[in-house]
Amino acid sequence: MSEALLANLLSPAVLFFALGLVAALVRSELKFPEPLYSALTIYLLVAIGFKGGVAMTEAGLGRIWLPALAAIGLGAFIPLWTYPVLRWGGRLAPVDAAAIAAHYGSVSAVTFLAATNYLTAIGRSYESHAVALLAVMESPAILVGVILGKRALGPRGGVPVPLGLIVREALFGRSIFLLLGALVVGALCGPAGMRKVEPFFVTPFQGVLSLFLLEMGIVAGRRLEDLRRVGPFLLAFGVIVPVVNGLLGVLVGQAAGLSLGGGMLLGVLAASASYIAAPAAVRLALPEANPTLSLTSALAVTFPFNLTLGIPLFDAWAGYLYF
Amino acid sequence: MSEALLANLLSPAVLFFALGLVAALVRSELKFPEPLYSALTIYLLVAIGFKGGVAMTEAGLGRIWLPALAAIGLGAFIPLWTYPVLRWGGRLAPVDAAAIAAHYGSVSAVTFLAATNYLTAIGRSYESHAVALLAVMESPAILVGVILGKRALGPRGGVPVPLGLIVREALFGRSIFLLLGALVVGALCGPAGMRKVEPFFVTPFQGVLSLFLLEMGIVAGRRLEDLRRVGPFLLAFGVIVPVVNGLLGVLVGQAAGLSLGGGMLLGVLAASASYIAAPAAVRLALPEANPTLSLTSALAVTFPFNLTLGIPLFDAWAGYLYF
Amino acid sequence: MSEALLANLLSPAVLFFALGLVAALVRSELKFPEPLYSALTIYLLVAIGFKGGVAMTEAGLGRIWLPALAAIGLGAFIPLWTYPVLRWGGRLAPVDAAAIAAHYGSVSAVTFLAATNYLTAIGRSYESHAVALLAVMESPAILVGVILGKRALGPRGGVPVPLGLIVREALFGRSIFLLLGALVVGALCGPAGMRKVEPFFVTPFQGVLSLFLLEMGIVAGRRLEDLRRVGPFLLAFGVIVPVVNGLLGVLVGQAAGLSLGGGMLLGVLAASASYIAAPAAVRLALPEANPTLSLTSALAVTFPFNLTLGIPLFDAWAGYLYF
Amino acid sequence: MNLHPMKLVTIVCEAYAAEPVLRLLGEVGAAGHTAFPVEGSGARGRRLADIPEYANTQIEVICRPEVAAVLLERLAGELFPRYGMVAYESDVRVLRPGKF
Amino acid sequence: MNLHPMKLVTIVCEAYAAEPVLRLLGEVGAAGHTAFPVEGSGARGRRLADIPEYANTQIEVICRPEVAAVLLERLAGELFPRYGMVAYESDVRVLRPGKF
Amino acid sequence: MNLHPMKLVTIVCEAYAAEPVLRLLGEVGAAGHTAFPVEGSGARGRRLADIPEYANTQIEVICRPEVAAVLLERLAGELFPRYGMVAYESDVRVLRPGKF
Ligand SMILES: Nc1ncnc2c1ncn2[C@@H]1O[C@H](COP(=O)(O)O)[C@@H](O)[C@H]1O
Ligand SMILES: Nc1ncnc2c1ncn2[C@@H]1O[C@H](COP(=O)(O)O)[C@@H](O)[C@H]1O
Ligand SMILES: Nc1ncnc2c1ncn2[C@@H]1O[C@H](COP(=O)(O)O)[C@@H](O)[C@H]1O
Ligand code: NA
Ligand code: NA
Ligand code: NA
Repeated sequence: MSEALLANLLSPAVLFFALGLVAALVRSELKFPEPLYSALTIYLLVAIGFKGGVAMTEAGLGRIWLPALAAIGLGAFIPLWTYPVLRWGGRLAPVDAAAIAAHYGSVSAVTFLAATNYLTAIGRSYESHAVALLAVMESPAILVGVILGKRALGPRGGVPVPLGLIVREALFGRSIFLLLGALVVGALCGPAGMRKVEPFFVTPFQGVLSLFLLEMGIVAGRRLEDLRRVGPFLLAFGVIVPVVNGLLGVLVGQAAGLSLGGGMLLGVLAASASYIAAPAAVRLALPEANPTLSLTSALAVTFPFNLTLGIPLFDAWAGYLYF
Repeated sequence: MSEALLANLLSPAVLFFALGLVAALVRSELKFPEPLYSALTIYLLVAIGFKGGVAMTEAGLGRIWLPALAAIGLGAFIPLWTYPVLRWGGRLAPVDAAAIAAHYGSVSAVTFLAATNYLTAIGRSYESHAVALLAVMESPAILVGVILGKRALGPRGGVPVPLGLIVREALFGRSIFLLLGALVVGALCGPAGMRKVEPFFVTPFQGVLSLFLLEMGIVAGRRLEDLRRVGPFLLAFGVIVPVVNGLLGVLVGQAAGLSLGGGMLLGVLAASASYIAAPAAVRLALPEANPTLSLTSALAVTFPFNLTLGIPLFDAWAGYLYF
Repeated sequence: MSEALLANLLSPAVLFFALGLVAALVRSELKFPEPLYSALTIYLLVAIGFKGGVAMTEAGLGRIWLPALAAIGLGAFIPLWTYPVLRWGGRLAPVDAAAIAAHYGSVSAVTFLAATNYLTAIGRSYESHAVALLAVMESPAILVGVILGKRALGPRGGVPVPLGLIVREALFGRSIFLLLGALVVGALCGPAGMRKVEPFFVTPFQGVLSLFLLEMGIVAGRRLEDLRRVGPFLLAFGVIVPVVNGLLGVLVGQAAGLSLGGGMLLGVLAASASYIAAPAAVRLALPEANPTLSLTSALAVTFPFNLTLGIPLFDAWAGYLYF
Repeated sequence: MNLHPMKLVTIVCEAYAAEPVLRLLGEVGAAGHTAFPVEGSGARGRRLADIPEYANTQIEVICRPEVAAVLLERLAGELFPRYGMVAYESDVRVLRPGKF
Repeated sequence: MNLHPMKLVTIVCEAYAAEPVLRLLGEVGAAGHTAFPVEGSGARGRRLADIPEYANTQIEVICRPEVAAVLLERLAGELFPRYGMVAYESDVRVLRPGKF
Repeated sequence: MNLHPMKLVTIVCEAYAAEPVLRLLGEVGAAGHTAFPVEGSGARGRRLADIPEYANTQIEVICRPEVAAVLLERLAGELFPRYGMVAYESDVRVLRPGKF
């Protein structure tokens, strides 16, 4: 495994991420304009969704429903076990515990992309339609976390928010919409459509992801100074919980019939924490929660951990389980 | 034709456009930052202009002057016949009728690009230098429309605007300048220059266009709520008039000696309505006109119609005429 | 040489630059949104740095240290000889002379890129790791220029600026950081990393550069009206000094053991004047200097000169010297 | 030149709050607004505009004094407890009072 | 600290109007301006900043009261009938009055 | 509705000056700020926002009158001689005076 680890650490994606961290730490004025961030996000989500959709057409829906159900269940389960840990282990306020649990049950698309990149680099195959798992796993944990938080606030506690708004935010946020939409477009187009757009959506993909990770390094690095606000418990939580969820995810993936590569990807999804979709939905539904806690641990602790150590770890674990 | 229609409707370009419409309709927060819109526009115009210029060098100017004259004449003629229809058929104010007529005589570059995409996909050849027709056809209708409007306002009616400004706007607007400029650059570079920039300007072109049509879907979809402000007459106008102009355009193209693909493209140009160059010039020259009327019908009615149904229709008509 | 000159003038890169100048001169509304400028800059610097880093891994550090030292020395020397010329030849205020000298000793990355483009087009090889010369040559002249200016202002003259800030700005400005960072990333990744990102960072590079030069044409063109503020001396200075520095640079490159292509590149670096890194650092360290003088001559005189005539000139000179 | 006094209410809020603020503007009867993205710092620390979701929005509304009073009151009651936000009022003079 | 009263004139207008407004600023003798893109809503409906051609521009001008008066008068006479636009004036205090 | 008077200090400066201005805000004890990129013209000619390094930044600070006075004084003394810059003060009213 140490070889795979090194290969991952020396990949352009991870090194550019590290460069971004350095830029933020030495306070270089280097920063990406916000529209460039948005453009890269849109490109990456559309490309991965489209590719997954084409793969789904080729594979047939029959092969995806069981893993998809497993992913939904896993997403809903993670906040249920992490909430008590945060609440009583970390002595966090109920609403903060619920918010953080929602973030860790939901997923990070960029971590998923980095994992597929890793698999491509080491030449391991995986179900291309696994991107559907990414899509279905964003929302369940958010809904469970919000319910936990609302219950903790009591019947009249907290700011009232119409349920419809929360569900819409959890289901139709920018990233889910793009991912699911491109998936459907890809499924409708099939391989004939793919041939037309492949030189744009597939060939340069790894390079674009590397550039994006440079930006993610800056974004994460600029939040590193918030680390002292989250305290030692959340730092440990941000590393240990992903490991547990990741190992669990690979197990579930194997049980649901995914291939070695696919199982590893489900592990990565379980391990990853959302820092886009979940913050938006949780901010709307549980404004009483302190966003710095969940965002900083997801973005500045768990994301770098998964990107560097988590991905090869879950891959090694999958290799161990599958043989 | 129904097969070609289906192929068009299931192309990535059209499906991404539909996805953008859906995003706007379900009020997803998905939106492209304005600089990304500009970047995509600049890329598309430069790429198509450059490619057309290289093709012109290869084909020689001799092959383009007659179709170009035909396109200019067609552009100038369209406002002449649509103005009375709008004025007396639609009972629109003279200045509004003139403004709308100008929009429909001018052209939409994105519709043209989608049509070339369609031809590429079905494997039909066309004159690459046909992009010169797009370039020359943007302005004539604007000038004719403005004259019609100014005349209707009477000698001292309306806000006075220096003629020079109007002509400059009609001839040097952002999109015409980019298109014509890149055409000249391509013509000067020739195939040697093309080899250098082909992997950027040609290979990924179809994919970029698909992404751009996602954005166009959002932009058009957000204006759909203005449809009730334009009334049933303009809705019908926005579908019927393009059909008439498109059929006429193919006829003119055939008469001017264009190939089957080229004739179809001239039809598409005639059918398309401008929503960038014409609004800017008309807003300057005829500020009394209500911009919502012309913009909404061009962008939210005619553009989607041409993209989905118009393109295969004019292609079928061209196939019928040429054999 | 006139053939090479023509080939350069008719390359997409130079023609698009000219188109940008025209856009600014006819006051077309064509402009690139600022984030697109930043995105293109980031892409170009990362791509060239990464490529150079990979090449360094392949070539070994042994081949680069002597040319790097030569480049640093050359950069530090240029302000020393141009300062008296500006001060007594041009009768400029001491602080303005120092500021301009700093700009001309430092380098322009885009000019360097255009020169590598030129070499690729004419099929001449060069040390890919020559990009390290670009990286090390940005700062020395800035430091020398600032010292000259501070000395001229006298012990208590001028606004005091902490030395640390100046050094940080000269060493960690946005462009140097990106370039050096990507160089290190490339060196760590080596050819294995290159294979992953080549379709994004290498294949479309020339095309992206052409598009960027269109923008540079607009940016330079919009400053042309400042030319009358700089006066005839600086106009002549902006053409003659680059020629001298360029010829000198090729000589130094040859002496340091660079190949024909590499020597020509060092000439281009010496000839080029900075309009990003130097303005930022000089503005900080010598706020008393008039930024219009240095910026306008670097951006609106020297940059276009090098791009069009300088590059083939230094190449011809290198060809003459090396045989 | 006949200038008429109006109030300008300026609201700086996190991006997630923009939609509820705009909805509130409709409810209190403001006739228009102007908005643009900004970055800033305040009680909740630095808000960098590097990601759209984490940016701030500045919203400016010209309105009659009675509308401004209701708007500020409801902002304070309904949105201040929920979002990172600053709001302030100042005096301006406009030409066409009927427009607001 | 010696602060001097000046007027701040703020103009929010559709993008097409930016050029004529800037020309007008030159004619009435304003010494400078600041501008940035915004989106907004008003009598002419929502103006989304999704396409540069359809966006709004906000222009802010600090000037002496007599310049502000002429500027507003000419805006109202020459540009209000033609473009979607809002303009208002407020009081500010500056340090270097000679600059404006 | 209890509104409390505060000062709004607005600073428009070249991009290079943004960092020193923000540092100064910290030193004089301003509790927050809002910033965004703008383009403009003034004594130093036109500043086009086509390149980030050549753009302007507008910085807005709500603060107590005594902080505003110190801020303006130090701006005039330390930064006006060095950077292209405009600063002005105006009166605003806020809801939660403790915040500033
Ligand atoms: N004193 C201030 N002056 C100007 N803007 C402020 C000030 N305080 C806060 N803001 C803005 O309001 C946003 C939210 O403030 P807060 O809730 O205090 O973090 C900040 O990110 C700033 O953009
Ligand atoms: N009451 C208002 N407050 C702030 N901005 C406004 C207001 N009314 C209009 N605007 C701005 O001025 C632009 C043009 O206004 P209108 O011509 O009324 O559509 C709008 O798009 C807004 O950006
Ligand atoms: N009279 C003015 N009104 C509004 N903004 C101004 C004015 N004068 C200068 N500015 C802004 O301040 C910047 C620097 O001004 P200056 O140092 O005079 O060139 C300009 O680029 C404008 O953005
Ligand atoms: Na997870
Ligand atoms: Na037409
Ligand atoms: Na130099």
